[in-house]
Amino acid sequence: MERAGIQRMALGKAVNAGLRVAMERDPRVLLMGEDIGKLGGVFRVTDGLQKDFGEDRVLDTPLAEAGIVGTALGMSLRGYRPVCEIQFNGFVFPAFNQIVTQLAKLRARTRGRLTVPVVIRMPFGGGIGSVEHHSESPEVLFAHTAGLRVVAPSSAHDAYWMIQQSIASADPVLFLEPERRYWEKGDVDVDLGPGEVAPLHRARVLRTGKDATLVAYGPTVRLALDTAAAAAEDGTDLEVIDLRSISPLDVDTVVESVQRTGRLVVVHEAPTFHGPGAELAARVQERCFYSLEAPVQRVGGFHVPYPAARYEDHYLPDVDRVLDAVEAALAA
Amino acid sequence: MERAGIQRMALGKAVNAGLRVAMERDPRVLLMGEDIGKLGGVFRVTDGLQKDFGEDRVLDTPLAEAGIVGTALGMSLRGYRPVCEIQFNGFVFPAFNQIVTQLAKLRARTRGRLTVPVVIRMPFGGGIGSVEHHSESPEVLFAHTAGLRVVAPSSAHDAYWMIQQSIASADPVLFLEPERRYWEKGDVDVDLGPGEVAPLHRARVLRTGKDATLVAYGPTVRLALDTAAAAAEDGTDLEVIDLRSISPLDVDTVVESVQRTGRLVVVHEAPTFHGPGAELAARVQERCFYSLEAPVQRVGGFHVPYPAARYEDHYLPDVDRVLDAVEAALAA
Amino acid sequence: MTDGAVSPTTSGAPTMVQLLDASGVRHEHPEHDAHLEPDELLGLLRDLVLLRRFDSEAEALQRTGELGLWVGTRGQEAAQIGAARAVRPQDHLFPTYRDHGATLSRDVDPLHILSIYRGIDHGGWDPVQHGVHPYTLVIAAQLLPAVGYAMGVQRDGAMGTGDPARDTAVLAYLGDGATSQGEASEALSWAAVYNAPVVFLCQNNQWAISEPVERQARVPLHRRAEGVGMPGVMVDGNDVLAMFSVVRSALDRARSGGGPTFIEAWTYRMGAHTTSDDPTRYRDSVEVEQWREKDPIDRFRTYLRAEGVLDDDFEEQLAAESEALAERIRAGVRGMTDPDPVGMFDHAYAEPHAQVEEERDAFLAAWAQHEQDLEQSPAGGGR
Amino acid sequence: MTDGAVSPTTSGAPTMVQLLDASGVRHEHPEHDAHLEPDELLGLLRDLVLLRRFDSEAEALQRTGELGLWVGTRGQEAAQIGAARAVRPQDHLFPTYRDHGATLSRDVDPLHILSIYRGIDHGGWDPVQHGVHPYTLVIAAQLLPAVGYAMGVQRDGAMGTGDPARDTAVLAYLGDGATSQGEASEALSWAAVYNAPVVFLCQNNQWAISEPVERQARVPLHRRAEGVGMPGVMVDGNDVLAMFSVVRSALDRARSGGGPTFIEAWTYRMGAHTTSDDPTRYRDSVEVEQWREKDPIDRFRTYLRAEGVLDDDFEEQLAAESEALAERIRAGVRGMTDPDPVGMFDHAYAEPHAQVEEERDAFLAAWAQHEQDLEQSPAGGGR
Ligand SMILES: Cc1ncc(C[n+]2csc(CCOP(=O)(O)OP(=O)(O)O)c2C)c(N)n1
Ligand SMILES: Cc1ncc(C[n+]2csc(CCOP(=O)(O)OP(=O)(O)O)c2C)c(N)n1
Ligand SMILES: [Mg+2]
Ligand SMILES: [Mg+2]
Repeated sequence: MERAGIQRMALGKAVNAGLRVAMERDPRVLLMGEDIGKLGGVFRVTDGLQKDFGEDRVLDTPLAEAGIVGTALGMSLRGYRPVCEIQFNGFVFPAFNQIVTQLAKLRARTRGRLTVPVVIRMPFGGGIGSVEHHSESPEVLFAHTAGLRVVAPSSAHDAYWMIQQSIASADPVLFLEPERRYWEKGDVDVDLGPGEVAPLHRARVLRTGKDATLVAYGPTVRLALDTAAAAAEDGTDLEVIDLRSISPLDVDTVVESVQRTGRLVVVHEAPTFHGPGAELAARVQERCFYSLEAPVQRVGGFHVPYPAARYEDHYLPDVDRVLDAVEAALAA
Repeated sequence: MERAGIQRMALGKAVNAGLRVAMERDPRVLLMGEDIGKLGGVFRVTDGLQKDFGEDRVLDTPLAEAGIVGTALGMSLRGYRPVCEIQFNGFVFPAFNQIVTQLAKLRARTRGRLTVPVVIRMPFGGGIGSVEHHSESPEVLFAHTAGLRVVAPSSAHDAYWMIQQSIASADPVLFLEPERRYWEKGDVDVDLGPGEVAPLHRARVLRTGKDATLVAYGPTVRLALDTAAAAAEDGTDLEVIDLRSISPLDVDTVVESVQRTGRLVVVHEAPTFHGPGAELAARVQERCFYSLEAPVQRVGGFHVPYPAARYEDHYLPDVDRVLDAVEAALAA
Repeated sequence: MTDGAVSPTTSGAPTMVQLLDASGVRHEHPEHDAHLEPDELLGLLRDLVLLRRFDSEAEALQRTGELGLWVGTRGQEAAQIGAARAVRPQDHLFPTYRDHGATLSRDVDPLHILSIYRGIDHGGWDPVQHGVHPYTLVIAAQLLPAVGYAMGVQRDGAMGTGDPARDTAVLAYLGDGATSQGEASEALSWAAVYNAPVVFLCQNNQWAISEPVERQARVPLHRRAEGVGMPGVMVDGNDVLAMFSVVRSALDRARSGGGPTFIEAWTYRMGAHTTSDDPTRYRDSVEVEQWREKDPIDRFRTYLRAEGVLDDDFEEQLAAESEALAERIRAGVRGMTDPDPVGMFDHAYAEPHAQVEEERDAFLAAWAQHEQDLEQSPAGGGR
Repeated sequence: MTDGAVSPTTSGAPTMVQLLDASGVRHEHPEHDAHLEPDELLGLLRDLVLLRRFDSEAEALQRTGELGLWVGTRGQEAAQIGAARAVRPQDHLFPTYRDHGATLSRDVDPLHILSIYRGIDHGGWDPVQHGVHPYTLVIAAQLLPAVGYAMGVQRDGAMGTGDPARDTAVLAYLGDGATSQGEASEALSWAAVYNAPVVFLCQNNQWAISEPVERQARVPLHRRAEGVGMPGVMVDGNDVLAMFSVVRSALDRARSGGGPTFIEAWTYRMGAHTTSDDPTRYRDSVEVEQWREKDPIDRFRTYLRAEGVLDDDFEEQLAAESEALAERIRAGVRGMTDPDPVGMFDHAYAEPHAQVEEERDAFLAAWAQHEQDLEQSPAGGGR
């Protein structure tokens, strides 16, 4: 039976729709950021929201990321639920002190007496041919920081629901939007009831397979699916898991899969070195020591500053690189 | 034959002596930081240097970490070699933007035309019963950032030489000083010639053993040695490696050891989750897949903000926790 | 390379507001006044004296090893107490680690402050109930949250209504050193842009650890606020009456919707930066002696005696009260027990986090195992 | 909640320095003057016109897909060219991504600017040779390095010697939006504290993408500098003579050891923020039209014509030169080849880094393998 509530929309539009629902439902939800009002954000993710909710709820802020996060934190103490936009991933660092020393720690500092439900939205990843600082994947810096949650939708459906779940969370959440997927359309089931939406931090098996497990999140999920399709042509049957959350990590779902396939390849755009795939590799080798038939392979960015746009086809993981890793995993 | 140049000194004093040598040798070496002049730094690491080298070379700066790193970067462009002190590990975050977006990237940005030989010294780790923000181990945030080097001495000898090597490096270096080891004395061979000093990024085998390999750096090196001593009493023979560098990582030295022992335990104070041990685990499981007889074990901090001082005995890895991990590795 | 041009009388700076001079003589001021009843005046004295006693007792406890660290308030009592008296219950305070006068004024149990410096926790009070934020140790990091809180007040409509029980202001504390942090400037600038009901109280105690204020600025600190379009006021921070009056006007202005104010309270840190510090390495005892002449409590006592408000009876009562406070503190601190170790896992997150749960379980299991090992080991000494 | 109180004539602000009004009439100014010979004046016009042509050509190249992005300078030519003319060879510039007038003035090949926006590199010029730092895209992040550079100049003794070929200053560029960043405030404050030979040139082009300057400040931006004890000067940024004169005085002051200055150049961004932007979403065409009346090139032309300095011959020559520049740019950009991919590994570090070497080797091996696979595959199409 087809559901009535299926709507087809682009990922960016789905975030917008999710924000709108959250704002309609709860007057304490505010949006803060640079150029998010009249302009609707550089990616138009907040398009139309200031017009409909007013300048008091959609704040075009001064050009200062520490200010955005710091004042959002203060507003959350007064009962508001601010959703901050950082315009591009490379510009989150002026806010790093507020995020790491205040937002992440305030609850522990007060032994639970203060709650700071602030969401920080941020486009991440590359692939849009942009100038410096617009294509980075700094998620592990936040995932390593206790007190924060870090999630990344890969589809319009998840974007729609995960932004609402992030806003509903009592903890601060870094909400990473895969910028090169903003325009990718997908079906969003807007009619799900509370119990029907997947938990925010649960990984999702997108494709079952028996030969090896591919794990990805955000922008590399499509890449993992494309790789699985290419591998299928060669008769290799890959399982694809969308991690969806980098902190916490749903290791159980991955372990369950690896126990069946015996092989794991983790794919992300973030540099591999001390990157997010390392944690998964470390945990899986520990929990699947006897079922792993080959070492966990990682495919990610290189340990160099994100290069100029004309290099990025070579910098970013692509189907060939993932296939090479799959081959390595299968060869062992 | 005993060498003439062996001097016994505390680790903090060894940093001081190394700074002094570097400043004597090269008038372009400058020190910058809060309270490093008359006070000699809160840990007295720069004691006496302003008196001897003057206020133009040992700058008590305004209370602003972004300012310290940002202006140091600018001075390095003018040919100076600034060594910045961040007073405590938890206070590096206001400088994060300058470190990550400028210092780390300027060389790549200019395709090698600009060189920014800035050293950032910082006490790290806990165990001194201090208040909030004084006991953290944020090294992986820097190690994941391409363009930076990250090192940590564990002994007076290494402190003396590694600070000089860091200053001599053409790349920006995060120099992490294990704060609870500042007062630990050791023999420093100050008479080594250039070829006799171990390369800055080479790990060092401190104790050979055949049953398992323990890897540590900075403050946990002593812990690893203590654990090895305790294990020896039970007849377990542990190899201990001091990593010395977190970026780059000397994986070869660890792999060579694990190929012999078949077992690896990594010990650091930083939280384990997405922490520095993950990278080592990921690389070692890949390169030692057939020689590993047990999964790589990690012992580190927990994924909670560093707790108040009266918890830290329980928060920090201790001999018992490391022994548990060794047992787990041996049991498999 | 600096010219040390920082002083309250630098040209361009407004005159420092002073109602009570260093010898306790009362002066008139065209804009500021403090009409207080005798019992209110005595109340101020009481708070000043108790704060000083609290501080010296804490310092003593640190010396005997009961506290890991102490951050003293000596010399800054008038700045803190005068300001605190101007605050209303609905207001919210964002103090630094040194603002014990602020914290105590919100009926926070003194032991909740001391537990921080004993290493038990990071502050045991309820910030919502007491209207005072936890101490922020990262210099200036409390300021943007304070402005955000004030922007929340604004959105709540709890400003400019004319209802004294409803209109709310935020009091954000900072030191002279803190003015150098970029976040401090951002906070001032945001407060001005949004016209937020916040008052910045900068206690210029002349030193940031070993660095004199000339290291932070060439001109008086409050001019930084004027640079972003907010009034900057300089006040004698050792004059409790001037402090009360200046802070009250600024809070009133904020509550009424008039916008933020920056107050520079000219004062002095008489003691060490903390008990870990050794001020003899960087400052002159002559300077300290000069400031001792300006002691905030002595001058207020002199004034109250001269006015006939203060008598020996009150002093005796106050001495007894101080003694009782000291006793309570000593006993309380000595009686503090270490927290349950597993509590460190409890408040990192409000909602469950898989890795934290896993670590907590492993911790508990290892602990149970070690307890068992200990029991079984013949020597009882563990491994 | 803002009152839009930002304008060059806000009370308390100094009058805006203007030597040439919007209709090209020359005015006297008590402090500022610009005695320039006819060929110098014509040189200014040439730079203005070539910058505008460079900009419009680059914009056109972006529209045809040859550049990924373009950040335009239209409307800000006088601010950039006037300032550039005041710079000496030994000075060092720290521009933003929009300061092409600054960069070109340092004899940087225009193609080196365009290669950034084509995605070839982050700036191909040699910063040391040309005395101009690479473009900094993180708002305000170039300012503290600029101050540090100036502190280096100071330590080198290349300041206050009286030798015009030796005394050096730093010119640090920022936008109106950038003034909100904490790092910008820190930079101003450090410069003042250390008396560093740096001049801050803030081009207040009224907008930070979609946000008007009132979103950043309630009072004129240069007052922020006065707040830390540095002179703040407001100048008509569309008046090339005033810009030249004001920047020259400030640089002279810095070079002589007189300390830093903050200059607010009142100008306007006539085009979109970048070619990715759509200004019709947030601003009025009326405002744009009003500023068109103040065009910096038109007024200067009018003045030069009136003075008899400019004739048709020169205009023709200049038109030809513009055309040649445009042609060179078009051909140069179209002729740019993509960089060798392996080059991305080359400059992350000055010295070898084990993991980078390893990644580089693996990358090369994989690439060689794929080339081989491609050759061997019958269809030649790879996988
Ligand atoms: C961001 C940051 N950097 C450094 C420190 C270390 N530190 C603690 S107190 C202090 C001096 C603060 O001076 P001031 O703001 O004048 O306050 P005071 O202690 O005099 O009350 C410093 C540098 C810190 N706590 N936070
Ligand atoms: C730290 C940071 N935050 C956000 C951005 C995105 N951004 C690029 S330009 C810009 C506006 C800058 O305005 P202004 O300083 O006035 O300079 P203008 O572009 O007008 O020359 C913004 C917000 C950035 N580059 N850096
Ligand atoms: Mg102070
Ligand atoms: Mg602008």
